[in-house]
Amino acid sequence: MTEDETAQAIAADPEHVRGLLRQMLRVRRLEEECVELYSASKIRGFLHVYIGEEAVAAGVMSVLAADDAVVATYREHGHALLRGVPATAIMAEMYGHAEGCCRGRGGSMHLFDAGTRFYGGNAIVAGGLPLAVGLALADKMAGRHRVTVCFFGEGAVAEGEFHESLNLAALWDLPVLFCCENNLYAMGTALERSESQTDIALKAAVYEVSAWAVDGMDVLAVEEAARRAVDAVRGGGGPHFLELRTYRFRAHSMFDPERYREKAEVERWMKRDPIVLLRSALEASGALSSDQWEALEQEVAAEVRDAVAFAEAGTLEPVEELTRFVYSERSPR
Amino acid sequence: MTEDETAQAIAADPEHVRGLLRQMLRVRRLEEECVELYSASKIRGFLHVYIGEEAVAAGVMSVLAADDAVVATYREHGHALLRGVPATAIMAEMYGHAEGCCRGRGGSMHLFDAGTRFYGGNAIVAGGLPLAVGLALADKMAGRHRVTVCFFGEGAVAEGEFHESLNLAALWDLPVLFCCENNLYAMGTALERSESQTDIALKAAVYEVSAWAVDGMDVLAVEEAARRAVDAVRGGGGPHFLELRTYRFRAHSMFDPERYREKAEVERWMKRDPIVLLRSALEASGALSSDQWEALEQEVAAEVRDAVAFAEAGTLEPVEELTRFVYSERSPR
Amino acid sequence: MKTTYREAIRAAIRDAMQRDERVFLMGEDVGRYGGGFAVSLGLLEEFGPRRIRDTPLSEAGFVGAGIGAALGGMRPIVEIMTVNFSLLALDQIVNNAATLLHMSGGQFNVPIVIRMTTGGGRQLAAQHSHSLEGWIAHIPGLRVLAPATLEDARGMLWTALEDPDPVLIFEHGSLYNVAGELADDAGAVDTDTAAVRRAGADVSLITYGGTLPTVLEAAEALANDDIDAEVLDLRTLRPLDDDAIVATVEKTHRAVVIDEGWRSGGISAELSARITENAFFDLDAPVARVCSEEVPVPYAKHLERAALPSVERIVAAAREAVGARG
Amino acid sequence: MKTTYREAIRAAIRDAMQRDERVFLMGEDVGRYGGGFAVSLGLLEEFGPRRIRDTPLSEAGFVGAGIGAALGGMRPIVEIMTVNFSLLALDQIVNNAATLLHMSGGQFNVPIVIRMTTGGGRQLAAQHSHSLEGWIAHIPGLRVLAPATLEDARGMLWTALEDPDPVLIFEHGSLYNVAGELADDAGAVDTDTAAVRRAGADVSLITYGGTLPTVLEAAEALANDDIDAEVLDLRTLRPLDDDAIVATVEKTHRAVVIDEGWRSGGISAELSARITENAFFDLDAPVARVCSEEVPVPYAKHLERAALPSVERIVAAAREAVGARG
Ligand SMILES: Cc1ncc(C[n+]2csc(CCOP(=O)(O)OP(=O)(O)O)c2C)c(N)n1
Ligand SMILES: Cc1ncc(C[n+]2csc(CCOP(=O)(O)OP(=O)(O)O)c2C)c(N)n1
Ligand SMILES: [Mg+2]
Ligand SMILES: [Mg+2]
Repeated sequence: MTEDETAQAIAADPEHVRGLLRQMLRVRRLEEECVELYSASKIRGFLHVYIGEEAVAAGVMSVLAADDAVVATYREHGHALLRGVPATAIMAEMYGHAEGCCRGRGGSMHLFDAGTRFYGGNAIVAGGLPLAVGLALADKMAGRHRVTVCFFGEGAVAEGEFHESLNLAALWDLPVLFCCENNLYAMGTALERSESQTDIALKAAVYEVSAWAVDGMDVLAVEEAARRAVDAVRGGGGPHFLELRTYRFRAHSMFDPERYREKAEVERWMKRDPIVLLRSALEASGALSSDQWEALEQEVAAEVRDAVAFAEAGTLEPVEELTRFVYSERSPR
Repeated sequence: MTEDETAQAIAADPEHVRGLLRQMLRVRRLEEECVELYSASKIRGFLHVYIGEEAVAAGVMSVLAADDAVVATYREHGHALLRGVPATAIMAEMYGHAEGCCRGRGGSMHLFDAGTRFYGGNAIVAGGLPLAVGLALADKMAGRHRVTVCFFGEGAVAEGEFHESLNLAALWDLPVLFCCENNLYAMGTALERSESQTDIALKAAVYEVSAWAVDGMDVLAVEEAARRAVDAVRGGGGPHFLELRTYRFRAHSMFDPERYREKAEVERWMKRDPIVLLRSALEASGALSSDQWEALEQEVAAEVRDAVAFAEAGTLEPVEELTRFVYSERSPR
Repeated sequence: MKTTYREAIRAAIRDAMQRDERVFLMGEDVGRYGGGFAVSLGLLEEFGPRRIRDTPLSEAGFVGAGIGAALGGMRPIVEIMTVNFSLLALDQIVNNAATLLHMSGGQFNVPIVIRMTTGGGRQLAAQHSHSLEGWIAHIPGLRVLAPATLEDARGMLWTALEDPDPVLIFEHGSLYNVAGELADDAGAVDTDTAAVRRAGADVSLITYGGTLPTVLEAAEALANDDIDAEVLDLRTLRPLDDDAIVATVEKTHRAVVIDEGWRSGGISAELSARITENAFFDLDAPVARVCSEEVPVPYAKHLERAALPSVERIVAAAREAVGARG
Repeated sequence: MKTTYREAIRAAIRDAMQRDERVFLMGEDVGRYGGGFAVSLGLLEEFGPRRIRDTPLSEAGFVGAGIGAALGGMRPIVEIMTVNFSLLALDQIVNNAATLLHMSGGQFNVPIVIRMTTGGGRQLAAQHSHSLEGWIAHIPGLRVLAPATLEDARGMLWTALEDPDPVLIFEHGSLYNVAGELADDAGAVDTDTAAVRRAGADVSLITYGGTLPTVLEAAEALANDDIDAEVLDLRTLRPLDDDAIVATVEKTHRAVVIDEGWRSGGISAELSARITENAFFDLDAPVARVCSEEVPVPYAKHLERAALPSVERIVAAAREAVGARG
């Protein structure tokens, strides 16, 4: 969005825009805490944080209805949080505690929540796309006007499951919104070393899916695009595809020494920090005082603190419960 | 090709064009015999014939060099024959005899021949594409200027392995020619019920692979397109893709009652029988007398007769050899 | 009512579609073509393309979509044309269908039914003759069924659709044309227990699915030799009915396990191991296995026949078991 | 020379690359990233992007391309980052790599080596903790290796690359950091035989790969109890070294098989079945199995620990075997 457009959007509804800032900040601070907790060995396994990409989840989640569905990847803390999963349940899950949203069985990569129709937390790259297609198929067959949103990285685009999913969704005209978080790297593999066609939106468009690219560092742009897309999908316009151009500021995971990219590149992108950008715009518009910012920071810090306290106070699932949930308890067997 | 272009091509080299007619006829008569033999229970398993599509294999094989490689599908008798596998070895294989090109282990769907670099005979739809990519990779890494040609049906385009293969070939600029035999049906599934994007060449082009569609019933058009593509690939122009628009005149396999298409459609396409078209053009140009045609028919009939006689006289691989070729005999074990 | 295995499955699908609006069938060529093995013939005309959905060739995609549809409240029956192509969908089956309930701490169950044709014996060669049902039964979170009779062909689908968790049904290609009598009111069958298909005292022949007719034939041949074989049809490959397995072994003290999968690491190995663990001191002879030879199934008829379990090999194994000291 | 398992594999790759121009390494992030588990760190710099090829995320595609390259005369080492993603490539492995030689009547062998990380124990949860090497060893046409020691990490790759047929090498994730002494001239090792890692007289503990350290620890614990356990490291999961397996059982008359795969239909079942078949009358107790619990591996540390084979469970099983009447 241009500066003018941003200023207009702020003027039109400063409260709403501050809300978006707040959402991004919630993710940022939660993720920063996760990194700390990983270093302190409180969180284990693989940990992938979303720092730098917050505008994507914040913008998209903002336009969803309560009964829409969300499918995400292993880099999904932010998606879960902004979809409405309590930070407490998320944090307890990463602690492996019974109070976690998956009772400690899923961990960082597998957050699930039935209440908000948050279908994970999928750690197989592109593995969530067919699920999203099926969720949308169920809605379409049942005549429900719900939308299923599927987040995935640009690395997933090379996988066969991506291809099969886009074709099915388009062929059957399903109510699904594909959100490709193009952060330019799949672990250490740069987009141009993984795709012969680096214009991802074009790639999607060839399936006859409406697709366009969006500045993924500009939460207002993301929100606007998402609104347009979600409205179209909900209105029966078939699958849509957003390529959200973003960047991860941190390493891929806690094991990544980041040999594959230049510090200068990271720094360049950090200048486009979505939180800094929006905060500056709000301040420039006079819609965010330093007191307001402080209050926001403190509110968010309290939420994170509470989440950690909740997780710390959590309990272990009894070992006798190990094989629970391999099969359903209401199974007729 | 226009009538004029066809006439010119015939005038330029009538011998060569008669040769193409001969090649198509060899496939046609061999396939007709296969159908008979299937009904007589001499051939078993699945049998997929190529009747109606002969121009594709004839046109493409015509421009290959002896050390190029070919990968095909379960509908590959014609490809094997025109690549140079003797009809005798093909027929004996379908009889399940030790004299068959795979000693009876492969059957109709799995013809292989090391001498002509014919790498099968793959019965998993799209399963051959990654192999072709790898064969081309080997050539490129070794600095050899060979071409790998991969045939597959339009049904394969929906498979993930198609997508992954095109991307790899384009990304690594490999010397492979993809030949999509678009006969409009994958078993009973019409193209528009399997692909949201029915323009297959367009679909391929998005991978940055040079791709174009060709009239697959016009062997001269196929040959010209294949020559252009093969020359480009051999010259280091990277992967190319031909969509060959054709039609199968017969059922998908011997088990197919053809409920999914109209007789009228089949008849319409049969008017474009590639053999009839080329024969008429040759006759119209005065380049094929009825004696010449008769002689051709007899020569081909003799080849088929010899193949059947060879197969009939074949022997069974001793049962003691059952587990041979599970592992190589030169294995150091 | 006179019917066939194929028709019994078709009747089961029709029945499920009529009973429950959430049920639909999806797979390659299930509609206009009538099904790769003609199982769904006529269903498109009856139920329309919304509920009888032809899919593109994309096994991972449509199996995954079936899992998603199940998560979304539907009761999909997904047909994979044959087990050979299920290899393309194993990521979705193993990493998603089998794990979601557990990973989500009990929140998301996956009520999908996946049907597929399995087995060899029809000269379809290496890529079209796999028997992988016993192998796939290794995966926790799945239920794996192998109907061998008309009753089970008719009844297992119903039970499977009532299961809140993923169920895989393997239909052996050689059974579709098997004809026989089926009760007019045949309906759901339990899928928890194995069934004794022939009672006997001297040796237990344990099998399932497409091999059951061969094993019954072998039992008859053994009867001519005064060897009284009991034939146990496992019916469900995961979870196995341990009680029935132990019961037959405690009765006969000798067991031969027969399946069409490759020997090493096949389900016969599991049965042998369990019998050893649960009835070791009842055994008068080591548990024997009759499986497929460890070779990609060849096309030539005589080679294929030699590769698969046969009456002769079963009889020989049973004779040896009975002849063993004990 | 002091080295680690990771470094030993890296040295083996480097060595192969230097020895044979046809060898190259391909897989996700093997180059610029340095390998998902840092095995190939530095190799890109040494050999360049032509021979150290980063691939897109497309397991079926690049494994299939590896098979094709092998057909084309190369000697590819294909790295699948972890066994969990190999499910996406099983069609290529099972339907192509394992069948081409046979289907072609001996014309086309496939000299590919596919390496991957396997196993759990690092709190990576259900989709990242599979132990499927024993399961994949079901497939004829493949050779399956599981190096457990520095010598084998260093030496098996060489032997695998000389094999004209497809070889899968499974590296347990928990082994990469294991450090120890390796001879400076360590080189190719045979891949046909199992190895006794600890001689003993009372009970045979049979295992491989990532579980070997745990089993050796259990053997020490048993020694404190005056139970003298023999530890057999299978090394190769297909084909199994029957002679070594029978030899140890004939010596101790009791066997416990330990592997990290799920119990039902895992490779321990195969071992149990074979021992029963080949040494039944030598057994003084039923063969016991210690495997993973049949559950998608959970994230929480205490649950994961309870799911995987542990020293305590191995010791208990061995004690019970020794205590059994016989
Ligand atoms: C099928 C599969 N292959 C490999 C991996 C290992 N892996 C985990 S994340 C990742 C990179 C994915 O990149 P991208 O899709 O761009 O998402 P990002 O991490 O950038 O958000 C890889 C290779 C995996 N999880 N699944
Ligand atoms: C992966 C896979 N799925 C399903 C099948 C069953 N099948 C065999 S041929 C075929 C149709 C293929 O159509 P197309 O690719 O257009 O080739 P054509 O037969 O028209 O030449 C199908 C579905 C298969 N062999 N492989
Ligand atoms: Mg990325
Ligand atoms: Mg077709």
